[in-house]
Amino acid sequence: MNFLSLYILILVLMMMGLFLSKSRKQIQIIMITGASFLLLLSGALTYLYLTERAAGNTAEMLFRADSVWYTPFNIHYSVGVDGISVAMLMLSSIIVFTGVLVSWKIDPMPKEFFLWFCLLAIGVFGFFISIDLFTMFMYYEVALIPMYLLIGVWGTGKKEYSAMKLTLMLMGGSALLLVGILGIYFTTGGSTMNILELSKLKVPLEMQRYFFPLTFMGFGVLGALFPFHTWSPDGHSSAPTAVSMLHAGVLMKLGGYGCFRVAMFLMPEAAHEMAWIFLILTGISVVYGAFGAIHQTDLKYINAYSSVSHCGLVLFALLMMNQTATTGAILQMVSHGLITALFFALIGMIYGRTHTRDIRLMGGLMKVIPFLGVSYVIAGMASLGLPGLSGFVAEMTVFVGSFQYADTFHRILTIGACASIVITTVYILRVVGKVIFGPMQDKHHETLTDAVMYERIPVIVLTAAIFGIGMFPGWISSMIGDSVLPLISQFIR
Amino acid sequence: MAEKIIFYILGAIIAIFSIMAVTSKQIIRSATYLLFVLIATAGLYLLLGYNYLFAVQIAVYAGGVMVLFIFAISFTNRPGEKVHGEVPVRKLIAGTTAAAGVVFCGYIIYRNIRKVTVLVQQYNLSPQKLGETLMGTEKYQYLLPFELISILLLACIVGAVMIARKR
Amino acid sequence: MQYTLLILALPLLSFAVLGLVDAKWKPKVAGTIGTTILGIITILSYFAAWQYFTQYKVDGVYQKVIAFDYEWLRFNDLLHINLGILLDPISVMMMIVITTVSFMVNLYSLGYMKGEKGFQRYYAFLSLFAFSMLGLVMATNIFQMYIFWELVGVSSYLLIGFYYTRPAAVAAAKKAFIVTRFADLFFLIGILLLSYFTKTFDFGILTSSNANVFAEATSKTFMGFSMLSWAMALIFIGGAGKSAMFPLHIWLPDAMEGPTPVSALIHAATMVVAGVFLVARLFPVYVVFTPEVLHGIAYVGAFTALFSAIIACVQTDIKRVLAFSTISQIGFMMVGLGVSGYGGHEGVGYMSSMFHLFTHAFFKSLLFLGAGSVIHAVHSNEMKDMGGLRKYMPITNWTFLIACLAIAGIPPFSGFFSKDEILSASYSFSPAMGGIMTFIAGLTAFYMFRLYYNIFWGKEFKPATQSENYHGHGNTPHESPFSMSSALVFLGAVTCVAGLIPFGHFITSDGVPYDIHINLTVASVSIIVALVGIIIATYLYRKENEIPEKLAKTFDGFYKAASHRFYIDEVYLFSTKKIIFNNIARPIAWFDRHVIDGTMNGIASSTQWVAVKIKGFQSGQIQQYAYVFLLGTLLVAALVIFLI
Amino acid sequence: MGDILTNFFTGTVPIEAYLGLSLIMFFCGVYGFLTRKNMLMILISVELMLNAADINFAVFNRYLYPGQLEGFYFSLFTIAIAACETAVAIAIIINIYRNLKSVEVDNLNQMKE
Amino acid sequence: MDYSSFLQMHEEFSLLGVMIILLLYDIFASEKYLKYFQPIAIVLFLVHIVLNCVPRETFQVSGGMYEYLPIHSYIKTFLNIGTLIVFLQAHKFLNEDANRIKRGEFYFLTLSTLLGMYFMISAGNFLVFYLGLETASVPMAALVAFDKYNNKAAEAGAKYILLAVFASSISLFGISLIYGSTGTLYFNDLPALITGTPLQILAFVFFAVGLFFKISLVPFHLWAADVYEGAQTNITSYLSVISKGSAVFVLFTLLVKVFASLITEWQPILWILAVLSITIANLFAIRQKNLKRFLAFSSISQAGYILLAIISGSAIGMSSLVYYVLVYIFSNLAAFGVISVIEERTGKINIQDYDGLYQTNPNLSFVMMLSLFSLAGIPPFAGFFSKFFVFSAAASQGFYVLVFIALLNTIISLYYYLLIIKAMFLNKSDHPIEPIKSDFFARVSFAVCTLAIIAIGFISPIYDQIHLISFGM
Repeated sequence: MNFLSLYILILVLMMMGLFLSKSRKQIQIIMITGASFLLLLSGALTYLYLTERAAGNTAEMLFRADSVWYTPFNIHYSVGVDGISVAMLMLSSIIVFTGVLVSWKIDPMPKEFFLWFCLLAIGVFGFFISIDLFTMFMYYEVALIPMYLLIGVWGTGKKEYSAMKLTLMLMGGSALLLVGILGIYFTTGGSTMNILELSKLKVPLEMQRYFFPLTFMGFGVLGALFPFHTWSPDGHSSAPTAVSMLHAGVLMKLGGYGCFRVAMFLMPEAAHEMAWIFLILTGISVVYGAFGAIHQTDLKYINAYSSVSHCGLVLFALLMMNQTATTGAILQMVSHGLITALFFALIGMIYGRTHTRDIRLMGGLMKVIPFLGVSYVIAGMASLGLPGLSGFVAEMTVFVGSFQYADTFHRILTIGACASIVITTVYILRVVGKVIFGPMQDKHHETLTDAVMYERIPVIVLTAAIFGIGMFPGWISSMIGDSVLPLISQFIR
Repeated sequence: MAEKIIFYILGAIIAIFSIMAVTSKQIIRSATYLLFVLIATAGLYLLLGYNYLFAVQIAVYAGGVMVLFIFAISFTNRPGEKVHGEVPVRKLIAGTTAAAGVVFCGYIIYRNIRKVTVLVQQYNLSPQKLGETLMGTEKYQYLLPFELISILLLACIVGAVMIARKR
Repeated sequence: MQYTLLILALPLLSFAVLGLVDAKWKPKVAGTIGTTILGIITILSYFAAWQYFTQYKVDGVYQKVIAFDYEWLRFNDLLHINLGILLDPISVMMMIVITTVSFMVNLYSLGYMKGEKGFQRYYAFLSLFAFSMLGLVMATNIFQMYIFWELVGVSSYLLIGFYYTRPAAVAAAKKAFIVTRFADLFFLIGILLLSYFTKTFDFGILTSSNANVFAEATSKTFMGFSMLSWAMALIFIGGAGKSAMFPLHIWLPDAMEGPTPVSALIHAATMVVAGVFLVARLFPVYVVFTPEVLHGIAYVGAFTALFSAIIACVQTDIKRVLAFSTISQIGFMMVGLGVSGYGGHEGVGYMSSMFHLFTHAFFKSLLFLGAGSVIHAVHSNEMKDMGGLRKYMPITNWTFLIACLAIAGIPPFSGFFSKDEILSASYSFSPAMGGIMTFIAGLTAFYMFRLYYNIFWGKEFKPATQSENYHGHGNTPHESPFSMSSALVFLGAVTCVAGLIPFGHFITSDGVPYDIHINLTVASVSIIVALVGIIIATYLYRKENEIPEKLAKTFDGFYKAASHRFYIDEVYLFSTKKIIFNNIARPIAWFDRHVIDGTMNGIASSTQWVAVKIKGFQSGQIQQYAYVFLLGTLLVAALVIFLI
Repeated sequence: MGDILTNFFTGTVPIEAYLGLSLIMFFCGVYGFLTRKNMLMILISVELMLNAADINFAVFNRYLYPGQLEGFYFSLFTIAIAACETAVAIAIIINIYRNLKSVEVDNLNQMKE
Repeated sequence: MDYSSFLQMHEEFSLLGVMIILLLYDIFASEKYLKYFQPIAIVLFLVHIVLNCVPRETFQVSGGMYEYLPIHSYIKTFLNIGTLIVFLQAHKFLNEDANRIKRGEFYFLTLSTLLGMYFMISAGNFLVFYLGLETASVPMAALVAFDKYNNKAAEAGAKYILLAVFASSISLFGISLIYGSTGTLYFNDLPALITGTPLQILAFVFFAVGLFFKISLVPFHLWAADVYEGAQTNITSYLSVISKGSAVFVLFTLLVKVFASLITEWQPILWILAVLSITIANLFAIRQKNLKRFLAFSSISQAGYILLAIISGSAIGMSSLVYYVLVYIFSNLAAFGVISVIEERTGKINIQDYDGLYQTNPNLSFVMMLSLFSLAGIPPFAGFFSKFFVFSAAASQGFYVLVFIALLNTIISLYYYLLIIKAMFLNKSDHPIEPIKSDFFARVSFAVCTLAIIAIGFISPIYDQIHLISFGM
């Protein structure tokens, strides 16, 4: 039993436990125990990874395990992690942990909710530990489908429409993706599905020209690439809190991660050739998402558009294809994951109290629910890239990296992307000023109660993580940067 | 020469009565025309020297199948009820398509079939050979399909009885 | 000098502690902790300054000392953000200014903010600000500066929006943050551009005047200017935003919605001069490699100074007057830098600018604190609610007067010395510049005394009753408590003597000490102009009379324009609300809903449409089925035979 | 003219003639299937189609591949199959008649779209 | 005259034995023993399955008229398992008073069609093949009309028999032309003689449409929806799963064994048909209200996906096809099982009747959901693996565009599958289907299907084994 497979094992055990559970109490115990184990596992993994690296292990992936699954297609159950995956796993377990707490009192049908939630988590964790194309794709799809029911049953607003739209669009993405994956597999001779080995083989350039855009867009749909982002606002706003958190926090990162790990890593030549198209698209994403957020009045919509903008920045930075920008992109994934999860958690809690998410109907909440108010301001500040919080570290790395090109095209795009931080400021401050500060809008809100224990823990955990990365970015940045280097060297060959 | 003339006669019967069978307004006439066609076909088999086939054609088709038809027609044909005529448009479309099919298939077949002008004469299909091939298990021997069709017949009888019986 | 790390660490600690415990501690405890810590670091920084100026002069040149350095974030092999402490004359000077004013404001706030809800929070924010501002001035590299630059921005945001239930305060905070952040964008781009060409963020390398470092940046041009010029201009825009240079000044007057001590600290003495400090920090680059940008800075500074001085003349909110005055004075500082050369006498502009920054910090915070004291007493910001307060508040009156004299440039108060140097530098740059600056100096004297008279003289005091924001209790105003007045007195004393500091001995453009010579011609002209200004003000406002109104009527258009701050706010409002919000954000939201979403929904509904359209195929008719079957067969056959 | 006439009447029947005949028969069946209203008539048309194929088998066997009896047997079995099909079909049609009191094919349209 | 070689046809003889035993038992057993009829039938059939599931060596019977390949054991076993599940699900239906008298016929007819499929699968000659085809379809028509006093069933029966006969006569005409242009009907001899003349292509097309009809590919599919709707649900499931499963296998065998030299012709044909089938069936499926019709269209589109395996014409295609059929059997039968249970108890068959099903019948909804997800190809259920392999098969031969179109269609298919999920899980209903307690046999079938849907994908030896053997063909 490989160390990494424990992730899946724990989740499967959780699902089994849930299946047998009888009461809400039992469900809660199972979930929190499991989620804590995941968190501990990620912590241990990070520690072990760093010690292993410090001990001089320079293998591309650590903690490898490999066993044949389907011989005819060379499908292996193959796992391994590098710094990027470690960071993403850490992020995922934090968000799963907090997500569990946020949905502590989920109603109705807690058992089913958590079953689907665990399945979603399996997809997420599985994706990050896999280094086999097939299992990656499988986990990717595993992560997509529970969304439908999670949103459809436990969501709010026009949930059925949103759930359907989200599922179908993401399915569309995976359709593009599968063609790409099959293309990669067969044009390299159909000898291996392992991405490490595939990277040493060469997809013929003329085939890359077809499969790169397919793969990139396939993952890009999940990464909210313009113009395939429209599932995100509706989906996020309709989803139940924990699902929004997991989805915006982790699932969208699958997109960026996949773009990098699969599309760009395996087809570097085409990536070079076509980067400009996608740079434009992602550049649009960044600015467009930010402008889109300005005009919204629903808290979740604002955050969803902001996610479009920030995830656009991830893809944007990846396409810059140098070490700094790529490191920044991964940092941005982690950072945005934490921030947006915090946002959604807070929005969920606020919504649970005020029963509205319309910013025009709220105001002055700082006075009655200061804990949530302060946390919201912190989340906002992190989102607009305040130094000392994770967003700044990520964005600056991205910008510095993106600026390493001397030509006007990249410059202008980078400047455009930089401009998004101003727009971000505008909409964040607009919300903060309207909802958290300002005079009370609704008399009923004066009797609201502040967060209770099980709500505070996730907020504190997420805030601590945001501060942690923001204050001491060195270790995670170098962990990611070191792992990015071998991948990047693929582009430079 | 006689052969050819007989063929022309049979051919004419087949062609004309085929068309009449599918255009006649009255069902009983249709059935009768079909009978003529089947008998003429049997004649063709005879002409080709397949006497046994001729016998089976007469017995099974003209005998068995036609009886079924006549029975069914008399069962379902309520006197005095007028059969609805066909829709002209449908006739036109079907006719055009069928004609196109004839032309198309005829063209392909005519262009590609191996032409034989001299037929091997004195063709004699002895009953012995027939028996051997029917009961044999070697190549070009047909015991297996023979057994198989017995199962098919059994199944069809069971099925038909099940459907047709009152309960 | 590693102990200087404490100067940074202590306020941060204070912020963290006060922020986390928030309302759990009594206000008094929080206030005491905050003030004490500021006191400690003030002492530490004085000690550091003494140590620096006495021990770190090598060959007559003050050295740059890296007291502490830590690699915080590595971007790549060349570029990395370090966090560290750089001690050089200007940073040490700034350190003193910041800690002193901060300490005074902390002290003052003990009285001023007494009983406010969120007192603890207020002190936490003050500590955060002190930390950020100190970090900014002690930055070893430009990126660290940017980091703390942002942090002071957010402290400013939080402090302006301290009264978060008041929409005006929230709006002002938002405006301040957005405008400065907008400017910061250019700063960031400037940094990126600069670092791309120089491969470093480090001030040590950037300010070494080493031409090799900038070789690439100066050789590449874009639209007629070298890349370095672009970078430095962009960086200056960042500074202009923070320092409220025209046209990015609009946030500062609004920022007066914050508590008055905050205005004194942030929006008068420290944060707003960050832009000046930034230019000063990169002065060697500007002066050696991009003099055209430096000249631009001078013009921007001069225009801003004139512009805001005119506006200041007609404002009625006393804090607004002070705000515009601040903008104007910062304009002076910018001019000082802009007209300066490098080294020796050439560099007198630089020195004078820093000197002015130094003195201005004290007298302007004194003014603000005095204004705060007044507001505390009358519960209003408006001049019309004041008048004749000299009887009720003697200490405030006297300290305020000292500050007014200082800013007006009357010797021997500190303002005279620094302003005089700027003027002489301007004259040596060009007579026109000198003339304008002198005129502005006169205007300054005029509006300051207009302010002074309106508060302390003029009509007799009537208790305010209908004031909107403060529900005045109608009591007669009285002198402020000890904590406040002690701060006033201390700052007043500093204002009196600060001008006598031989500033050139400590801070010059090249680090070599320099003796200040007072140019008598310039000095006498400026004194005369200042006196004229004061006299006019005295004539107009000392006693309540009709002349100001008449004047206002005479120059109706101009007066209105000036009191509406020349409609710049409206222009901004128009361009943000009408153009950006209505013409970009709204269309994008529309586009997203209708075009992109519409496409996606359109795909779905057209699929449905096709599905409805083809339902006739499945007619239930056997013969139709057979027909399709046959046609399919024939077509497939024909297709393969004839086409393939 | 005489030659043609002689040729027309002498010698063996060309294979194309048989094939043409079966083709006409087949498509007559198709036409009938597509147009007739009565289900029994449709069934009659199907008989024509099957019969046409039978002729083909016999003719090919006799003319082209006389060595073995493949076509012959195929015809033979097909006749039996046709009988089976007809039997079941007629049973079903009678069942329809019992249910709907009609054997018109256009009445079979309860289920569509 | 050596008949001993016939004895090698274990599967057929064993099935024939079951049929005859059941027929005799049905005829001669007294009323007292007849109530054990169904359990006995199921046990006998189970024994038949167990006896015949192990592949043997390749052999020929009757000079190549019947040719056994090891893979046949697998496909036959899969079809057997499917049939067994159908029997389990039909148990309740056949125990009803109206149908009790006909259950002997039900079993006999079902098994005879199965026997026909056996012969289709193992045929080595067009004659045996054609006979098998007819044996598989003519009794099937009787089965479709099984519920004979139901107008819909009668209509379905008529539609099926008429169109089946029409298709089979076209097919027969095609076979005659094949014979005419090659001179033989033995599969082993044909490849050398098929050279790709237009006549052969025409013959091939005429012949193949008969199979396309059975697989119900667009545009030869129009009967499917009506027949599926009209026939009794268990028979529909048999028709849509077993009959179709055997036909696709046969199509593949014929294409690669007999018509291998026409590959340049049949690949484009299949390409077009696959695209048409998937797309048009999906478009129709979107707006169906009746679940059986809905599944009819869904199964048409599934057939389109199977074509992706066939079109590759490679060993990978073969194994992924067999695997697909296996998975498809379980997935579709689970769905049909749920429908039949509900229809049996409540007579409700429309999608909107399923509103709020999860609240009242969580287990049935769960089974339904699994089957639909599996049909839609969602991991970790078996359908995902089978779809992936099928796509791989097509992609391995460079049919990327086809794969792409098929994949885009999975979005539509996911949409309509989700509509049912939505009805069951999301929608609320004022009159939900009351809680149903399904009978033991149906529950066994659900358990088997559920287990299979969840587990098959993860147990790679199943696929590996199929693949191992399909290389031998």
